[in-house]
Amino acid sequence: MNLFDGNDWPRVLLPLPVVLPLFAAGLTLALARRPRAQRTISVTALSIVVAATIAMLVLTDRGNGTYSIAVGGWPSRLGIPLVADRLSTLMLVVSSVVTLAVLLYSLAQGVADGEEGTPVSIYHPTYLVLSAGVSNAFLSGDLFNLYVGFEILLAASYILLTLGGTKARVRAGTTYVVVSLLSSMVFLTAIALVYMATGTVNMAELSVRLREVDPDVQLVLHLLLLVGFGIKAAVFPLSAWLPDSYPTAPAPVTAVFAGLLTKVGVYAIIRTETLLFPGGQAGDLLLWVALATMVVGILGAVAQNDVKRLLSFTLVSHIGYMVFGIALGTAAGLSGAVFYVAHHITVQTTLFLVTGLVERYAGSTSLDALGSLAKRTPVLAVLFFVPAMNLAGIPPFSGFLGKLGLLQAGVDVGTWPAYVLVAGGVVTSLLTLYAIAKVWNRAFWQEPQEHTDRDEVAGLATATQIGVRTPLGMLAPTAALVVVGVGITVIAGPLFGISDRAAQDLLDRSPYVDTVLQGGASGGATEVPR
Amino acid sequence: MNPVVIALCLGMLTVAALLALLRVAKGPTMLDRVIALDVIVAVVVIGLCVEAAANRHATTLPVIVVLALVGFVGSVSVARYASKESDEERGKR
Amino acid sequence: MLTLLLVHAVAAVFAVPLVRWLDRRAFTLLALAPAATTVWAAFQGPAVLRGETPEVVVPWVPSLGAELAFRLDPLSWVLTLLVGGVGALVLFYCGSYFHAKDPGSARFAAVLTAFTGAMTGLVLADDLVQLYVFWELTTVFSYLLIGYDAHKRSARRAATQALVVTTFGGLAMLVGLIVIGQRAGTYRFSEVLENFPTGPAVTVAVVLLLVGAISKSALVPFHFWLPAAMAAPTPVSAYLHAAAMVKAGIYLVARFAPVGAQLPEWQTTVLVLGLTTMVLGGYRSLRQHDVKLLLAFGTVSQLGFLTVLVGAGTAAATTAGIALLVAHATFKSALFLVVGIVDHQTGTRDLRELSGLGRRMPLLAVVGTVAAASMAGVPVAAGFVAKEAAYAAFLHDPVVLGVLVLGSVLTAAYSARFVWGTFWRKAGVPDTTATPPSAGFVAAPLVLAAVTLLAGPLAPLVDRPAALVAHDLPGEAEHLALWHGFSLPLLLTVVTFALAAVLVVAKERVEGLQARGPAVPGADRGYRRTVRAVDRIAVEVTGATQRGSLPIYLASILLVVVAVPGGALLWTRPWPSDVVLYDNVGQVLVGIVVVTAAVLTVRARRRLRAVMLAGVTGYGVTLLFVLHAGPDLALTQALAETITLVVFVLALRRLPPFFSSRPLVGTRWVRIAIGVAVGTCTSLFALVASGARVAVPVSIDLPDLAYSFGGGKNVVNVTLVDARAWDTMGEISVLLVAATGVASLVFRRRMGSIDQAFAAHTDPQQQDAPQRSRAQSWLPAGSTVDPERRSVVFEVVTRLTFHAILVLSVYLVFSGHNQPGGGFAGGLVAGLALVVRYLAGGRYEFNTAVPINAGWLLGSGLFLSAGTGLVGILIGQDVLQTAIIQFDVVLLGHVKLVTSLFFDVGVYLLVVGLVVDVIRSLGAEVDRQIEEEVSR
Amino acid sequence: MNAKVLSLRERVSLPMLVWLVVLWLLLWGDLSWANVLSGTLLALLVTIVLPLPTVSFGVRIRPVRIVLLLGRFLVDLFAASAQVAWLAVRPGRQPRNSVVRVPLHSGSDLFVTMTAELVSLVPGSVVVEIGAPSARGGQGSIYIHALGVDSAEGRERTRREVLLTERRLMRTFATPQAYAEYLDRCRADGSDALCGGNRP
Amino acid sequence: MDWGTVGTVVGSAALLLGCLLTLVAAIGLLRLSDVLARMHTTAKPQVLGVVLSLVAVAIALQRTTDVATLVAIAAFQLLTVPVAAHMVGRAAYRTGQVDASMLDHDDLAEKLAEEERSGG
Amino acid sequence: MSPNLTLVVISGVLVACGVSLLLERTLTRVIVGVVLLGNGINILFLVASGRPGRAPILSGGTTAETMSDPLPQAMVLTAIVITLGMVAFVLALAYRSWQIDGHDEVQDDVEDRRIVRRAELDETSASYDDDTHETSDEEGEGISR
Ligand code: NA
Ligand code: NA
Repeated sequence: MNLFDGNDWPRVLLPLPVVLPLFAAGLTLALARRPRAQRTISVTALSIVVAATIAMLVLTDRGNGTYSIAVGGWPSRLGIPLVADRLSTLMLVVSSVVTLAVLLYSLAQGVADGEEGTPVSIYHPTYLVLSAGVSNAFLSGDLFNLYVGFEILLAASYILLTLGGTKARVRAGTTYVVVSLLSSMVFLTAIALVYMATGTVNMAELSVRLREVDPDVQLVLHLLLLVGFGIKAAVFPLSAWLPDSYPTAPAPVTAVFAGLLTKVGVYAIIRTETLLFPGGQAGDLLLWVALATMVVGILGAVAQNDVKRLLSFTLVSHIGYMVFGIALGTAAGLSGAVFYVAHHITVQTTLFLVTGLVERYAGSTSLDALGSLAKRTPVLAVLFFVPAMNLAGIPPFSGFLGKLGLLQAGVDVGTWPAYVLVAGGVVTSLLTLYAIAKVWNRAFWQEPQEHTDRDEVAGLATATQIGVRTPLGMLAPTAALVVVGVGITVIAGPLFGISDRAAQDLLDRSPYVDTVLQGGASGGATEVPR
Repeated sequence: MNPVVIALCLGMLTVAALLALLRVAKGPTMLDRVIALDVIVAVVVIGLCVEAAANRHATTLPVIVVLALVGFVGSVSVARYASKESDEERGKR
Repeated sequence: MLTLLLVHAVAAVFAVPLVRWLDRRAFTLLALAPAATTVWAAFQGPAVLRGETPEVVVPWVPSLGAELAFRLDPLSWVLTLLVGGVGALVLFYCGSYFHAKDPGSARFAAVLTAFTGAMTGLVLADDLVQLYVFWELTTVFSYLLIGYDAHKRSARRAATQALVVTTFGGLAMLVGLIVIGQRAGTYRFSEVLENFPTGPAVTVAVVLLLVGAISKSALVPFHFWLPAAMAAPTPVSAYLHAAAMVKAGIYLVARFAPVGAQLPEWQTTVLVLGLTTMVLGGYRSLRQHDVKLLLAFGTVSQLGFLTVLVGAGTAAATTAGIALLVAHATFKSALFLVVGIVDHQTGTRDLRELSGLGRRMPLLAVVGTVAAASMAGVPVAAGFVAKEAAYAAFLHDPVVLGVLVLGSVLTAAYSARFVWGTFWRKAGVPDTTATPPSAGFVAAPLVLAAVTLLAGPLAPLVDRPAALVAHDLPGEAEHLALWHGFSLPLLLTVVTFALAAVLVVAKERVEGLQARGPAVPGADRGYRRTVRAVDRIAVEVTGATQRGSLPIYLASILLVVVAVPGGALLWTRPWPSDVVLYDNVGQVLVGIVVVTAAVLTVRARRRLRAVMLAGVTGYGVTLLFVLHAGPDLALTQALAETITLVVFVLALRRLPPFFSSRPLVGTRWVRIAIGVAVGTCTSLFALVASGARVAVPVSIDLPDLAYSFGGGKNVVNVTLVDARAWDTMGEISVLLVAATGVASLVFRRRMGSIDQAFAAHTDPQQQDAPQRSRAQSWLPAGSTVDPERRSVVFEVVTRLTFHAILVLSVYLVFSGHNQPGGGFAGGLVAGLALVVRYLAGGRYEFNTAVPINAGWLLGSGLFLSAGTGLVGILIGQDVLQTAIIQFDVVLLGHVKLVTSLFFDVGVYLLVVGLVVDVIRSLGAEVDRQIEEEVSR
Repeated sequence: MNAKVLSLRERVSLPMLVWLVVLWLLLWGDLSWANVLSGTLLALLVTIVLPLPTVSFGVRIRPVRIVLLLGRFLVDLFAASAQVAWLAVRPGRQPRNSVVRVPLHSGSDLFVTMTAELVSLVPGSVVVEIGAPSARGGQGSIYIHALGVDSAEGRERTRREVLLTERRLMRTFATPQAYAEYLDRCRADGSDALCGGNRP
Repeated sequence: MDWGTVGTVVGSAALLLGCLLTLVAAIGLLRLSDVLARMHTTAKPQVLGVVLSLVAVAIALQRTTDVATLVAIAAFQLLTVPVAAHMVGRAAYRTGQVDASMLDHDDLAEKLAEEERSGG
Repeated sequence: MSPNLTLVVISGVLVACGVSLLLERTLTRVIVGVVLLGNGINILFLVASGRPGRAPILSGGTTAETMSDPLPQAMVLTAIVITLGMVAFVLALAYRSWQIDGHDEVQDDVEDRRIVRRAELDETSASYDDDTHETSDEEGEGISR
């Protein structure tokens, strides 16, 4: 039968990004002893997912912008609706592409380093489950199922973070796991409270019912949800866990975490602010949170002496940009935020992958141990410089465009807090450049110097042989991601078009609500004339 | 069933549970605790019986079945790994 | 015009291979790119001079107003010529400047070419965003160019300094541009300028633009980066720091002058900073010994001069500005190139060491002198014409005029100092030995010198575009020409030279004076202080916020919970109208026990004690579930609680029985305080939330559909395996992952062994397991347990109950759809059966009991559950849609099969897999590790 | 050991199958062909997939005696419960106890187990150790912790009761020749006064 | 009085007795001196107490289905409780957690001592 | 819907106790804390499901109106199972960290402590190359090609 006749495609495509990876995960685990089979299965599965998500994005954007199905053909208010709108599909595309690239990278690394620290038979299923969890979070139209989605990706991330069970990873893993457990608890509490007040966890239904709830109670629920998501998105003061957790993991793991996981939190915040609690009661609060996140984060980066950690701090800092856009609450702001998310996922992942290559090459990521890489390995130098400048918001890269959009939105709003945020954003951008330049100076230009006080650096340096050739299998996906990052600049026009339309849909919630509430009962998707 | 009877039963069970709980807390040895835990499980089972008898429904029978199994496994697993404990260890809370 | 940029881009990309291939000769080839620009501009000349403005617009990001819009108006035309021409010459010059096989030269060539491209784009930009794009690009490229000698600390630092300072200005400018763009409703340069918005915001924006301009053009107080940037190779200085990049600021000022000059803020900023810079630069320049630095400070001075001229916003001043722009670009580049040659041939730039070069390289000396003369404003050279015009433009303003004269005096003086210092023979200094440069090497400066010399007599050529630029500016500009007759400007020129002569003659005394004179406050030191301060603040803030302690992180999160939602609650106090004390007395009684147990748990100092007390709360909660009519909950809770207890016992058996004693009792009270606060908040939240219930729960429609659509009587179970099967699928994948995680942590050897965790029944030691034989074995491997732990009673009972428990577990799965039970409960019960086997017979017994691979169980479980979803899709149903199949069978009667059962079976398998995995890891493998350590 | 893989014949044992099917029926609570069939299939499945070594139970069922046994057991249960309850709540000094060794004569794990079970079920006595009979060929013995037994005659009484329990069990379940062997052991042990009596 | 009332009365009695036994057990658990002594008391609620309350439930429900299940539960209890008691008691003895001062006489001690001598 | 005070209080206490255990350094305590928290939150869902009715099983004339709200029950079931998995994993983590350094106390982050120390000593960051006190390039010394 034709999977794509008329509006039947959502029935097929929407579940795919979740079901297929899980299916593959089961398969790969059952085949724990056949690494090659595992490799084939997971690569195939994720490739199909990439194709599916791209198709979804195109069909959604070309079509009526929002599609929904209810799992098991139940009425969506009783069952669990999966919703594809421009926002979620865009997120899905970016995340699936990044996930695939990182998988390829990690496979190459595994091959090169003889499965160093990445036990394959665990790695594949876990990684697949992670990607399923991320997709689920983006697709779910049900608050409790969103929680489940979070749990899926978190559980997987716990395992990936502690792979190999070395001292450092167990320590970092513990911090990460416990904080995440707490955040889940907060989220779960919020869900219970929401159900108390409304008697539903269906997000579309909620956006209708919450309006009738006593505004004071609304505020409490609203803020509690924001706290829960804020931890995941790592906004100040809920962000301190992140830089302690990510850097110790294997490079590809760090990369995919840095790129994706926090963004899922940001995504949830967007939904909270637009679908569940429109009207921005928390707008001003978020503005200041955004400022604090940007500034404290980037100051943290300036103070660091290790590339991975430094990047982790820039990660936190730049979450601030997205929150800034959300907090503005205008179409322009949201659009900028959405675009920035897409940009940041790609670039942050790329940078961590490159750092992984650097670590493989030089045996360390400490600025004291690194040096004159520009001379020793020009390829890595270029691969680092481009995304680094992109991150620092140097034009014409996507980072600049995202920032431009956000600043324009801020100036449009024109209130004094907005201008303060604009200033903060500019300062952050300058300090980011400064931090990046620091890395470039010390790691790529300056000669490496002897540092006796850095014992663990020495340990690292001896861990892997220095100056090893970077296998093409790792180089290619990284380069590909660099190109994608630059490519965003080229296709920025249409991309911003999508994010603009996404922002529009988010602000007038009717497309989402109507589609979901009318959908499902018959199974399949239902058109809502716009 | 007569509410007075139910009230009496519940009262006795509660006191029993609290006393057993005290033993779980005091120990001194792991085995004392596991014994006390067994009593608590028994209290739960009997409590379920009281509830079932009072409301004349069988929905909780599976729960009772399982709990009957549970007490056994719990205490055996602790007994299996019981280790020699010095007296001053027992002293501590 | 886009093509020009593409040419540069391509050239830049291919520069590296080209240099690898042709070595230095490649530069000549690359020079063609800017040369092409020049030629193209030259051909556009007539049109432009006719007042046409060729345009090209390529859309880019419409929603940001960002597009590639190029526009060639007179100002752009002039600058394009300069940028292209000088660029071409410098690139050509590089061919001789770099030593053969210089490893860095390839990178350098690429970046320099890219830079010329960026510069061209900058001066052609007709879109504010695009302007900023190329502006920043020039910054980045200059960073790379200045840092050419990356191994030198001074080079790295200068590069960073230039980067940070100019980016700072650039970002300020960006904000300015955005404000203007948003207010004007367009980012098209020409349109913005036509109807320029007004208002305080715009005023601020204009000032921000100036910040960008002066930082880029190294005006006070940002001037310091330019001299430091002299660490760059001389061609860079000649191009970036004389002709091109530093002119970007001037260009911006010139662009906005027509609108900006209306604002007093603009006027003051431009005049004050410009004049200060002009004087300060000249003053500094006079005391330099490094001739390159002398030129650098000279440049600073001239940039100040230029700013004043193009920023004044009068026709006359602007005309003069254009003239000086051209003049300066030509003579200063020439001079830098000359210094480059000198340096290249002699190896020094210190005028105290240089002597008698004039005789050794006469051609070079001539070139240098001519260029210097133009700089000094000696008649017939371009510099002269420009200065005359400048004087003329400010006749109405004696103060400015006076300062201009002073600046020009200094200029003339350091020009002289340059010529003297570089080429003259000095008393007591031995003649510098040096080989004369090749003709090709001198060619570039020669051309530039020629241009600067001829531009004087041919001034009218420059006059036309200048006039066009100044066209609709206030005031009258007299035409640029060599000779205006005897006029005040001419007189001033004479004065200028007279004073300059004095300075030159009395140079020793002047130097002495400067040495004793007040050291001008070092803006550079200010910059460093700032950077250091930023770093310190960063350390302080990070040290304060990033404590690295998990408890602190958790505490801060919890405090946020208390402060933010809790604060909001206490602020608004939407207490519920009424509450129920309890639904039945049971809740209260159980509550007492649970609460007591919970409190005791907190006080526990023994691991297992805490665990058991927590277990008590768990069983209490089981009862609460029953009292709330949730048999499925109670069932699962009881089982989960027990499995948890077993896992605790297994995992903790090796850990010390006591928690390590607490360091601080004080922090303990803090912990408890936070706990109480959070607990209270939670309760209050619950009160207000349920008080605010607005509608009947959606689940009111669930039961009927559960039977009609889901085909089951147990609504909860139907919800789990059908209506919300999506949740369940996710949740079992969580279990799967958790199981793999446990294995990966306990089987800490390499992958192979973790596979064993899943493969496990082929335990290598299985065969050589200890044998303590008995006549009759009740359990296959019972005989492997040491008698200490062995009990025949236990074995016999296990033997009798094992299969029974399994039957029970299966029963729970199948009855689950209509009664309490289901996949989870069933799986956990089966798990308990296996636990019993393990406890009774040890790890060998367990491995014989479970000949199946845990990974296989887990995997196939998820495979089955997710598979049912996929199948659903493929056969044209909704994902995880349930079918109810009913049929009659002889003897068996009516059979009703609900397909969601398969899903539940998947769940069952997976849960069993989890238990197997846990026992195999925390049970069997840990046993093995213990035995290993004992045997060691 | 798993080294030797059990054959299908070894895996399936009739009494076990019956017991499982009965349980299955008990659980479902209605006796239908469907249940019998599914129960049998399930029983076969679990016993074949997760096998346990077959053991010769060597028992014979005597319904009447079973009833008697149960009755006797209940009486003991109530009586002992009352005793222990009194010990537990009575004011004043703590009861003193003994660990008593009782030699058994059944010569089979199953009967030892049953004895131990019955003894343990009755409050006031817990089996703390079992000298397994077939361990050293010779006859086995169980060690009982008796609550509130603080005299030689008390201990004697305990032994007596345990031996009586064993005897009742043997009478109820033992096959004739197993019973005969049992009696021989008793005589050998010289405690046939307890075990005595003629064959069932 | 009819069978229904008889049932109710018997059932109530059974329940009360079961609960009482449990209470007594808990008291003993708290009062008695050492592990084994305490264990004796706990055998009761689990056996007699539970069985009694199961009887009560059976009387209350009176459906063969449920009665069957209850019988199964009782059987399971009778089978497993002694094992648990035995395992715990034995562990208590083996790990020297028995208060020797409360032992009037100990046959097992001699056996173990002899095992020691035979170097077991 | 009027909330059940008893349940609310119970869950509050459980959360309070869970939290104060969560804030401990010993991983085992943390896990126990998580267990308590989990139980507390599950009770919140009971509160959310309103007054108890009959078991949500369509037999013996039980109807949608007379039964307890089944939806929260389903959610709690999911939550219970997820918590179970997480506890198992974190216990393995505790075991592993005991294997590594003999206890299950959560250590502080080394890099962070370094920076904290620098902050206390008022030092600059390790990656900052300090040139504030050197002779400035203003006068051009130290410039060479
Ligand atoms: Na400090
Ligand atoms: Na300080």
